[in-house]
Amino acid sequence: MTNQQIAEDLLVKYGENVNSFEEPWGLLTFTTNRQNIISLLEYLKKHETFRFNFLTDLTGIHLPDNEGAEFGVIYHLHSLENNVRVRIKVFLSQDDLHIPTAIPVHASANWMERETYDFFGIIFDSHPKLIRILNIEEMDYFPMRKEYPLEDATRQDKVDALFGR
Amino acid sequence: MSNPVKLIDAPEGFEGSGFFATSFENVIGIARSKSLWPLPFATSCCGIEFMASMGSHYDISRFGSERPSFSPRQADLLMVMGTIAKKMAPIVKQVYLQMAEPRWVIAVGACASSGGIFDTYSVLQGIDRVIPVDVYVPGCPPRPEQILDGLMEIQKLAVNESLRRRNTDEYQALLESYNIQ
Amino acid sequence: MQFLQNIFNLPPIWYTFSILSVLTLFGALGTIMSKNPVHSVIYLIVTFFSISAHYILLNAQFLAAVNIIVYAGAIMVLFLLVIMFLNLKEEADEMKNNKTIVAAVVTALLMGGILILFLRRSDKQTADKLNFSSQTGMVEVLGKSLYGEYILPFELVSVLFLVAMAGAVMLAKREPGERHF
Amino acid sequence: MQLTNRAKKTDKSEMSLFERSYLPSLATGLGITIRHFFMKKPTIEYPEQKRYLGPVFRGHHILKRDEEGRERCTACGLCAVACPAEAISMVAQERVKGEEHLYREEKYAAVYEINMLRCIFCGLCEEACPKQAVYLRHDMFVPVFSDRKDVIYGKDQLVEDMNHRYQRDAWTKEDAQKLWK
Amino acid sequence: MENVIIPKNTTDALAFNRPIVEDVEYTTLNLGPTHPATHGIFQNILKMDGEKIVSGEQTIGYIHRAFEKIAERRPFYQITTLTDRMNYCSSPINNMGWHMTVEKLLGVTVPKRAQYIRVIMMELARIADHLICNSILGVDTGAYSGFLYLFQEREKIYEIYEEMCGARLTTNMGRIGGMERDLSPTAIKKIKDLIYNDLPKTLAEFEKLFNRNRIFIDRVVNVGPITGERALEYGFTGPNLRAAGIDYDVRVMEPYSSYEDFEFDIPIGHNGDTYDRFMVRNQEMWESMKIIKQALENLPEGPYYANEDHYYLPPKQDVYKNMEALIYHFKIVMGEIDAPAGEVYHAVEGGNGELGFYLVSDGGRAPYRLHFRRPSFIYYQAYPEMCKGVAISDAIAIMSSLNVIAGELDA
Amino acid sequence: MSSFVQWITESMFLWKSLIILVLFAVTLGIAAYSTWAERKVAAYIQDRRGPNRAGWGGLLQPLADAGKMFFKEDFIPAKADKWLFILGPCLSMFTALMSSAVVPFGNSFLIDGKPVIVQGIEINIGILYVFGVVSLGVYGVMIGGWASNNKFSLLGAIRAASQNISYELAMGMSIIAILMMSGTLSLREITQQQHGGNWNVFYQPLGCLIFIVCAFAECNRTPFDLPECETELVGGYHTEYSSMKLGFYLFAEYINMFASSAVTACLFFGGYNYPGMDFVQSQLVAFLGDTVGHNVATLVGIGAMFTKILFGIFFFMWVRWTVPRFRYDQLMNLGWKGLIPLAVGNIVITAIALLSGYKLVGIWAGLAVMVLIISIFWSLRPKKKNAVLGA
Repeated sequence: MTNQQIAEDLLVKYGENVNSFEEPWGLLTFTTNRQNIISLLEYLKKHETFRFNFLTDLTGIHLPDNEGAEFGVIYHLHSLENNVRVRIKVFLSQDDLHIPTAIPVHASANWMERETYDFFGIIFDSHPKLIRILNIEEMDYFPMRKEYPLEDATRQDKVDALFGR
Repeated sequence: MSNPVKLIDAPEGFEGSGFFATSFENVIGIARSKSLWPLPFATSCCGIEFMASMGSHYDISRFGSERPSFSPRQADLLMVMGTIAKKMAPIVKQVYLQMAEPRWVIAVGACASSGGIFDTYSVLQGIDRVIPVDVYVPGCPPRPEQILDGLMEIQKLAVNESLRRRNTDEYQALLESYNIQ
Repeated sequence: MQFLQNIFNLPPIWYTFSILSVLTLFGALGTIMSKNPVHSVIYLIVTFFSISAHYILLNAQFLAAVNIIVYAGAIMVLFLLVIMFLNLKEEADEMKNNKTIVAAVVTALLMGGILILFLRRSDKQTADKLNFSSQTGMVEVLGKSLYGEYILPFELVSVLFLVAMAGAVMLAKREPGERHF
Repeated sequence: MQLTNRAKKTDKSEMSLFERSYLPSLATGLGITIRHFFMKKPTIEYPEQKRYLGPVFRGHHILKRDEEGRERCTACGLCAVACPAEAISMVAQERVKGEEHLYREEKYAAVYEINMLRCIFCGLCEEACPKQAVYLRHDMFVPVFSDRKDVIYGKDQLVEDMNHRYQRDAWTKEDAQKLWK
Repeated sequence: MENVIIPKNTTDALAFNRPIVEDVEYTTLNLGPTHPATHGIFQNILKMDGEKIVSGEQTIGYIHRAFEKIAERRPFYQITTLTDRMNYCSSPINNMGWHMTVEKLLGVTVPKRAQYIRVIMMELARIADHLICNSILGVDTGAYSGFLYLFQEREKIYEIYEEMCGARLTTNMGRIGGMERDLSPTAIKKIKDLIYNDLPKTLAEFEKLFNRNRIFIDRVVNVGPITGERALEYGFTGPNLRAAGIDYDVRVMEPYSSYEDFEFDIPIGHNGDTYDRFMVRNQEMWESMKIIKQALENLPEGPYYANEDHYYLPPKQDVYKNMEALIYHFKIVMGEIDAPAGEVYHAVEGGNGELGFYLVSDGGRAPYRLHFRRPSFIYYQAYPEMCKGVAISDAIAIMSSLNVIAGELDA
Repeated sequence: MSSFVQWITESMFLWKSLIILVLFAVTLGIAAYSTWAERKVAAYIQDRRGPNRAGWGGLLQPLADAGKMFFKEDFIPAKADKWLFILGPCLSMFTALMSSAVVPFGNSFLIDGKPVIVQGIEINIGILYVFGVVSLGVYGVMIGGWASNNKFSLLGAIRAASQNISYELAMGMSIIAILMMSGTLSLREITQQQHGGNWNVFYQPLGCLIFIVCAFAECNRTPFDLPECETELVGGYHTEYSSMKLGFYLFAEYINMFASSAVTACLFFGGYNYPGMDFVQSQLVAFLGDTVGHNVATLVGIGAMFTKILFGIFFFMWVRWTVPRFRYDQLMNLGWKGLIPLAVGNIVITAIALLSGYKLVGIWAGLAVMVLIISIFWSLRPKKKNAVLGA
């Protein structure tokens, strides 16, 4: 089973909805949209030869310069039996940060989605409990977005006037 | 015992012919210093080093501190080890409030003392922003030797402190500055 | 004055007896009057204790010990356990119910009247000091009479207990397939 | 699901009746613990005995001088950049005439401060220094602090004392490697 | 959801059309965040019926330190200080995993000797990790002595680290392109002492104390079992997945750092209960020892770092004399290495499972986005399901056998 | 003067009080140093050194702990039931101290020709007394745990109660066999019957085992330390206690250990009897005269008793630092399904052996038969192929 086969199979099944196929460092990467992501995950999981039954990772990314698709959700799938990984990306626009949840397909997506929500504010529709997971509940911004600072404003022992910063 | 072990010195007092008196406070101070039960508030890496200092090689029990009391009521010494995030800060304060006097606090490691490398939005920049700290132990994580150094520093404090530490004005002022009571 | 004199002239055992009686009554009243069920149980334990002491006064050491072991030590512990489990709330309203109070008073008066009647009619026997055996109430005598004279009722009672135990086990048994923990 | 041909099941065989009686494992356990009871203890009596921390232990910082006693640091700032905790800060100054016996390079650090509570002792500053000026001592660690004011070490605490020079087997890893042969 | 008021006990009954019989008041027990058995810091709010857990819910994030955000501001070589503090029980694995990710991005080939040294260090770290986990399971079931017996061996591993890099826990011993230092003869001697003499003895003793001890077996067998399928659903990896009977091991599936050269078995369990997790970890320590033995025996000669001027710091003497070396030195320390743009995912077998690094680089000095796939974070989700219906003692045994490391959990 | 001495020697009451006081002090002293010993034993078992900074070898450690605890802030939680919160530790301490009153620590001292027994009080239902007091011991734990108004404490209290009741039954049954053999309830008489090396443990190995197991459970020691197990319930019933009230709880545990070691020694290990005691006594009498010789022999006996007690305490600690602890339901299973049937079996075997007239041989043969029967039943159970643990 090669990346080529997977890509061809997906193109037959999903056509235009999967695009931008790449192979950085041998890892098949492609983009889809949020209407198809859940059925795609399910298809890959149930497929009798591919069997991408393991959701390795789910995370977000913020690309502020990428007009109309500022946010990305990135899924890493692993087919344990064939030992092949794929990476699926879904890009979302800043104004409409909604994407369906992947919990029905992979239970492990639960916390990873909550983490992504916590960091980027991406809303996973029909997630059973989409609240902040790592940060305090009272937080009013999404810290991993590029516009927010890293530092704690309360640090006192740092003197920026001195050389080296 | 082959190793040279320093015994506690007799407390300073008035020595005369057949007459030895010492202030009661000193005796209690020494007793306290030899029986500091820690509450290991271990959150991360430094907690593992605390385990090492409980282990056979460093053996914190030599100082009479091997009984970790996880109930704050029974502990004398709050050892905050590891990063304290802002989410955790109220809990640290609550644990401190639940402790019975006399109580001491060690901030073990860079994170607890000052935030360390985690100068971030989520990490408290040193626990002395929420509770008064008596001893800071540098290192990330500190070696068990350094943790023991910190403990010995607390022992020194305990010996020299007045019996009713709570009632002194400075201590009250200190607590007030942290909005305790 | 004569009355007081009489009191002072009483043998010491009377003092013990009176103190114990007061304690017994105090415990009994506390049991029914305290609002907190846990307090009630503790008063009841006090009552059992003083009753055991009465047994000792009556030279029934075995009975006293068994009373403490079985009633105070086991049954009341179970009581307390159940109360702790159920975590009963203090229900003060029920106490104020008029009907309950009236019923209680009537019952108490009736019981008291019956008791007094019985006491007045019974023959007052004093201890026969000459034929008194100090072994009465001791284990051996008790054992001999239990396993000799009263063997049948004794065994019947044991069967009764066995049935009760089996019944309790049957009632408490969980549905098949359910894990105990 | 069989993914590889290297899988090996762990032992989970059933207990024999003897093992089920608790006794064999209790006996072996007691045997093991009593053997440890009489074993030699690896404990280090810390404040009296100190352990060799290894040839490259990363402890207290030191600003080296060269053989003639001149400071090696040229205030290039690489250490501050390399510091993940941003604990190092410095102010550079041009060397003026007459200071050649003090500073080796044309530029030197007028202020060189390390926040010891921020520092995580990762050794990146030592590695980043192109002049071999800053080192982490292998024989000494930073003492504990009882006051927040003492934690920033200036040049007075960091620069090497010519009377007690810091010695070490090898100043770079390449030298150390030569020593092994 | 909060503003929708659902009357108590009605929805359920209406849905299944049966009368409401259940009116049990459950007690809520707050396990953590400072409970002695939570080791690191997380909170479990348990609904209890007597001693039995009806349901549980976790709150985490009590030591959230924003690793991913920091990583976006730090040059590649400084990120080791973060990874070291992630799973602090086995920091060299994280450390090496991160370096391998960067090397993959930069296209650096690491010499064989460095790869072998890395393997040795990683396996030592795995042993250290499993030592902690298994001995803590002993502590949580009430036997404290085994913990201290094993901790002495851990202390010896620390000594080896110290010999290698000068620190005990947060080692920071790898570099992009190799190792910071070579294995010194003392270090080799210490490793040999540990692997051939001390550790096997202590471990065998520990196994004697626990493996067939009925009290221990009763405490852990059939406690918190999880099937292989369910474990995969929940994203289990590492020893916890292997205990459920699935022999997934990154070292074998996608060998990195010359793992393909070594001969070792993958211990797997039977039904994924606490005993299986314990036994799998125990067995893995023996396998790790086997790997270290092989690596030591076949340790190739040669350099311990790649000959890459752009990424690996030049020797100090050269910096002093050689202009080119000085420039490289400055460039590397300032973090101005020429990284290609692209995205890399690299996984290593961490102490707790597949530890993944998803690195997006835009060619700048720091990662554009760095995401850690932290095994503890992912599998800790399954905890409420695993502890449903068990006693509180079991819940604690399950928790410690899962080996949730707070630093890794909360990032 | 002589009349005063005469008065003292004649008034047994004074001597009795003296002995009670000494026993009391010894109990407290041993309990205090048990805390030190516990820490040292734990340390040595775990390859550590243990407290050694407070005085030589840490010998002042108990004093330091006590000094600290006395002057620690006394804390009554706001929601706690104040009186019961105080009553809990008091009851624990009280019952713990009461239990060793009937234990014979030695034979008797001859004072002016009259024997004064080395025992608090001699009552003919000594064992029942011990049982009564021990069964009350759980109240301290229960009341304290309940009054704290803390869920961990409550769980600890509930565990303590059910555990103590369950194991008391097995304990009582294990003793019945002894009582059948000795025919008395008095601890002194039971001890005297084990003259020399004729210890009950040789006749009652199973009973002894059950009794020791139950003693562990009654003292809440590992592997039965569920009421206070640290990793599950933080501190169990004493989670909310600070200062000396906590001290009382911890202290009571050590006194209980002392008392149960003493009772075990009396019941099964001959108390103050030791092999060759007659020879020693006769030699001492021959050398030192009747009175002094007898008294010195008694002292030696007391020494033997305390050796046994101290070993018992050491055994408690040794086991604690070796084994893991049970789970609540397993503990109950062991008590109700394991120990009680075994104890009943032991009673039956003992009865048969006593009736047959061959005491020693009969009991051992009976035990062998019991083991055989159990093994046969075990081997006849339905077997699965490739069975694994717990499947």
